[in-house]
Amino acid sequence: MRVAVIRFPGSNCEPESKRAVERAGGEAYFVWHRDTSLGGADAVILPGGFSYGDYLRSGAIARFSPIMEAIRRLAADGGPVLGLCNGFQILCEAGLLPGALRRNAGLKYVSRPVDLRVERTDTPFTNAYAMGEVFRVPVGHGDGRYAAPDAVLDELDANRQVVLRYSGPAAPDAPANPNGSVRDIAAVCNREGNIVGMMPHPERLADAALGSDAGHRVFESLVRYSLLATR
Amino acid sequence: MTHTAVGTEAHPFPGERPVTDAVVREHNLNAREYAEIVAMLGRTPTLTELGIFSALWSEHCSYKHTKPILKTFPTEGPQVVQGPGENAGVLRLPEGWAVAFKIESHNHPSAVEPYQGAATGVGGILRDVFTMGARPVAVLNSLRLGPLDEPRNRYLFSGIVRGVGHYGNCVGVPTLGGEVAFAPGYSGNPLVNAMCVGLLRETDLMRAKAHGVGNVLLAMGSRTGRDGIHGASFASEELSEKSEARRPQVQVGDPFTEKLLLEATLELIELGLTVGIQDMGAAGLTSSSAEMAARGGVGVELDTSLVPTREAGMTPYEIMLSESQERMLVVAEPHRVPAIQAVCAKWELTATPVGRVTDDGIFRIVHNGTTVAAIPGERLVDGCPIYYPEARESPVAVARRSAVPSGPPAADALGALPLLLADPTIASKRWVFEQYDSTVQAETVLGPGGDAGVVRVPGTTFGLAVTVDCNQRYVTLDPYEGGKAAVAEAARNIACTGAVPLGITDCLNFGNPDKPEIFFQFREACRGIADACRAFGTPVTGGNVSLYNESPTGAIDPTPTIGMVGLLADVSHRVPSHFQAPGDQIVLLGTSAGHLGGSSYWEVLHRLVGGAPPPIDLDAERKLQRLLAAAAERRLLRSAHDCSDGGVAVALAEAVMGAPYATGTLAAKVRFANPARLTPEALLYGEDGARALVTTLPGQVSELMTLAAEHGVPAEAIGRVEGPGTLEVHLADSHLTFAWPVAELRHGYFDSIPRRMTEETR
Amino acid sequence: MTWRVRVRILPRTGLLDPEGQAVEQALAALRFTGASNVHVGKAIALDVAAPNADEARAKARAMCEQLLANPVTEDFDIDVEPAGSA
Amino acid sequence: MTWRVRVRILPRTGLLDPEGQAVEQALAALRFTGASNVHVGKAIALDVAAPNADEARAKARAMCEQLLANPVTEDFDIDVEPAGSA
Ligand SMILES: Nc1ncnc2c1ncn2[C@@H]1O[C@H](COP(=O)(O)OP(=O)(O)O)[C@@H](O)[C@H]1O
Ligand SMILES: [Mg+2]
Repeated sequence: MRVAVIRFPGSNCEPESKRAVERAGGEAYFVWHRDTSLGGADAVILPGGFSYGDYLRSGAIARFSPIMEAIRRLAADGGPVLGLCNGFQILCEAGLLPGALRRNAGLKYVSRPVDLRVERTDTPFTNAYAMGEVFRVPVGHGDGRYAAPDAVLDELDANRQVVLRYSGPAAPDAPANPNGSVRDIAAVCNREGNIVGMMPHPERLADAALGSDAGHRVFESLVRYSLLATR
Repeated sequence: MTHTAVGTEAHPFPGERPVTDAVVREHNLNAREYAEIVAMLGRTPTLTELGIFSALWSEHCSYKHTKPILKTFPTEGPQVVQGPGENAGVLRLPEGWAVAFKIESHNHPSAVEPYQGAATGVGGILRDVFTMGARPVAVLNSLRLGPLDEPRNRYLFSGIVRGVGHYGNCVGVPTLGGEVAFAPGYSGNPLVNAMCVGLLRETDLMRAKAHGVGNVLLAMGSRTGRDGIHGASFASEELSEKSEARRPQVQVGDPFTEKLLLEATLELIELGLTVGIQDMGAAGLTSSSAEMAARGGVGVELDTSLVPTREAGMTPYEIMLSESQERMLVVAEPHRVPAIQAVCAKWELTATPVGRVTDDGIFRIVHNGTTVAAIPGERLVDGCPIYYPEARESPVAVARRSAVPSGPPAADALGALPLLLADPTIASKRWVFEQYDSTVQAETVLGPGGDAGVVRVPGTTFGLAVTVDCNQRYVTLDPYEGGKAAVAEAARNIACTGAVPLGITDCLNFGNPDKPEIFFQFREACRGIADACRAFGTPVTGGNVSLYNESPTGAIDPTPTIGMVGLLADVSHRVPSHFQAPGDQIVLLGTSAGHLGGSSYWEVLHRLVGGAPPPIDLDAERKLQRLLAAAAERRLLRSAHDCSDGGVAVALAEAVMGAPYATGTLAAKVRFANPARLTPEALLYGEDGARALVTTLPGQVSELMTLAAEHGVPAEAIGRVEGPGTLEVHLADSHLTFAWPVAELRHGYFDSIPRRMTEETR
Repeated sequence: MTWRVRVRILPRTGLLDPEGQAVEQALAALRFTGASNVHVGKAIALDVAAPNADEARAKARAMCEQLLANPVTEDFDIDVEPAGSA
Repeated sequence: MTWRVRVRILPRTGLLDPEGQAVEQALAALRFTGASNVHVGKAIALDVAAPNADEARAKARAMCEQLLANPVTEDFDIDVEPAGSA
């Protein structure tokens, strides 16, 4: 499994995303946003951070990067694509995922752990979790409120495109949903299920030495998916 | 008639104002300083030169009031790679690693424009660290504000926190800790101190020195604009109505460019393409070029017409003094320039040659072929007169130290705890650190909300513990003991995680040093810091002085903030601050003398900031630090939390309420023998130093007690952690029992600041 | 010729606008009575070179559609006037 | 009577506007030629009850000075028209 981790100017979670893939037994390497080829990647991760400083709207400028064309092609062929935080924002801006990520309802950046309920286990990024299982990883974002017109939301539910929902409460005095996302949506996928975007950061808690590796299975899922796919 | 020194002719830039007495005063230079300048040059300075002197001879750059005292700090030790004098101090770590760290203030800019002021403060300290070749791995912040019932203070607090947060978040450096305190003395003059910690391979250390005659100076990063002109001298005057008029100078931060600058700088250093590099911080191009030249013992010539500017028609004066953010000055051999520019281009930045290293020792500025400034470089940097201000404690301060409460407290010993926990200075700062990314880089072992933050060094099993601390109430009441206490508290916080204190950086925030009572505070606090650092073997590796923190209502409380780093030999030995599970045994380490002078209890319950603060026993502190590290290494500690503001009762409550996002709460049953028959108030809320509250597994209590005895630390097993319910404290001597429902305590503690901040207006 | 173009981008009606709500509440707290229906969005001002106002507007519309506004959540409107007239 | 008030808040000239710069560069990368001097700020739309347009404007100005705009870093301008006319 070769995973391209895209670096946009202002990305900042690419080293830990790469390490998380490697810890799961995959091979990962950086691809600069100006490149036009993914270098033979089987899968792509758009990492977290502040591409272009989040100026204008998070992800709005990055979606025009030259590498996006290659990502579209890989996705159209069914290749797994994961957007984490800013990567999710870019995928929505690029129209590869439905909806948009708007300013948090609390109007502040929010950095804290969240509890996530797994709503789908047949994506390349969640197949190592159990259906309905709840796991805890951090969020860190200012623009994480998932929003979409009602019709789109109904369609998402009908097609089971919601992959993770905030579930909680994270503490007696901290609400489950950290940002006001509609219907507690934390992660969605495209209709085909190969493109997944999530606001939380599983890559930040994928190493037991830090106290928990609850996010590790996102990457384990990807490696496992590739083994199943090639069999 | 004096003679102009050879090579130091300079001409006024066409159209610039002639230098008159009024213009000299406007530049915050006194008659003596101006006379020195005229004597040094042998002529009247040009306006550009006057501006340059004004910046470099400001307190911020010259340390003219404080140098002799700063020299008394211990700066040496086997772990020191780089002591004071560079952009950041550097200490040695295992396996070839080193840590670069530094703290700096951005008080005045934050008073004028809290969001940008705080943001650019973080930007500046990040640059100080990455110019050393270190990758920033943690940011900390120490904030002081006036009480939150004033709308202006809420506005400042909210803007400052957003600014600190946004900048660090965007650059991708976790903010791992900090402190916030509220006191009336900071209304109108908030403090924003930001600390950055970075990691490097010791062999890659880069120093900010220019050498090699003929080498090229390049301006790298953002274009130069008219923002922040005279920031260094602005930082060195009292805030007044006039400061309001200085608003157009506000510097705007661009963390996006900073991130690119960080990556490009580290790449340049890694590829060995530079001779020296320094950020353009306070006094911008002036201080970066002059200080690099002086360190290298060379001259420089800059052509300001080559500096990329944001606006047309900027004068050399403006270009030299601009404090536009996200700029670096690079010194390189001429043949390296294309390679440097290629690295910059990859990171979508520019690097433009703007000058060269010369052999005549002159700091020379030309603009379109006209020499507008020519100053002997070494004397420019080192020639500022040094002042030895008078130091005398004010009678008011002496009286305050012997004050005792009059009248009854606002609540009895039972009611005091919820009041203390809801006091904004003690209450949870979750509202603050929830706005700071604390997990980016995925090396966070202990995040904010405990005693100290801990990050793992990538690819190793060891970690760094980091904290910032200062109890300004103690310093106000007794500057010497307060200075000691600040270092002791920092070391205790580090030790509670299981780490060993390594060294400090300090940010000395005081009022106007020309007032004897202020300079007394400064001198005594520094003496306390120096003594504590000597006792702990934690050298001072650098720091920052911020004087003139005064507003029309007076000086701030003296606030020498201590930033400390410690080494945790194995991150699997880390100790959290909060209780872990029912059944764990609670042990109080250290001696409780029931000292209430200068306590939070007196402040909150009696509205009295008075009395003598607890004397700090440095030997006892040192023993406690050693014990905590040894116990952590033997995995005897399930949790450890130091006793500071609010004494053992607040420490117990904090430990029992749990971590900021603990899903379930715990409770505890505690019994104090109280052989000294302290009053319940003194026992519960007294603030003696050298104490920590720890828990251990039931089977390990005796091993812990033995270890404590070996280390010479008194220890008392006082109770056990229980399932959810009440915190119960029994005093054996008086048969008094206090019970507090933990959920209620937790609510008061976590809700205090958010409740006050719901209304955010200017 | 150069045109001063000003674009106003506001959250699409019907979508939650927490920032607008927060401002509305803050205005009330400051005792500004009679302010309602508050929405907060983005203002963008730029100079556009174009032979006439209509083409400047068309250019600005294309910029909004492709970059400046998000069609899922935002509406925009455009003002054009000769540069230097304001 | 109710007035539709639109406030445009832009960074004060001379101050760095990194967001404006980023948008300007993005427009150029998208081959929108001839766009320059780009600045990004905030747009606020609200209904204000006032007896006449001048008072609505005065009210809006006070709101800007006290809450909506940051006097240190931003300039603002105000449009007023009868509500429902847009
Ligand atoms: N400004 C801040 N930024 C980040 N974290 C903070 C800040 N203020 C407080 N904290 C967190 O809350 C913890 C407790 O703060 P404080 O009560 O000052 O602790 P202590 O007395 O142990 O120094 C700090 O160690 C830190 O982790
Ligand atoms: Mg502590």
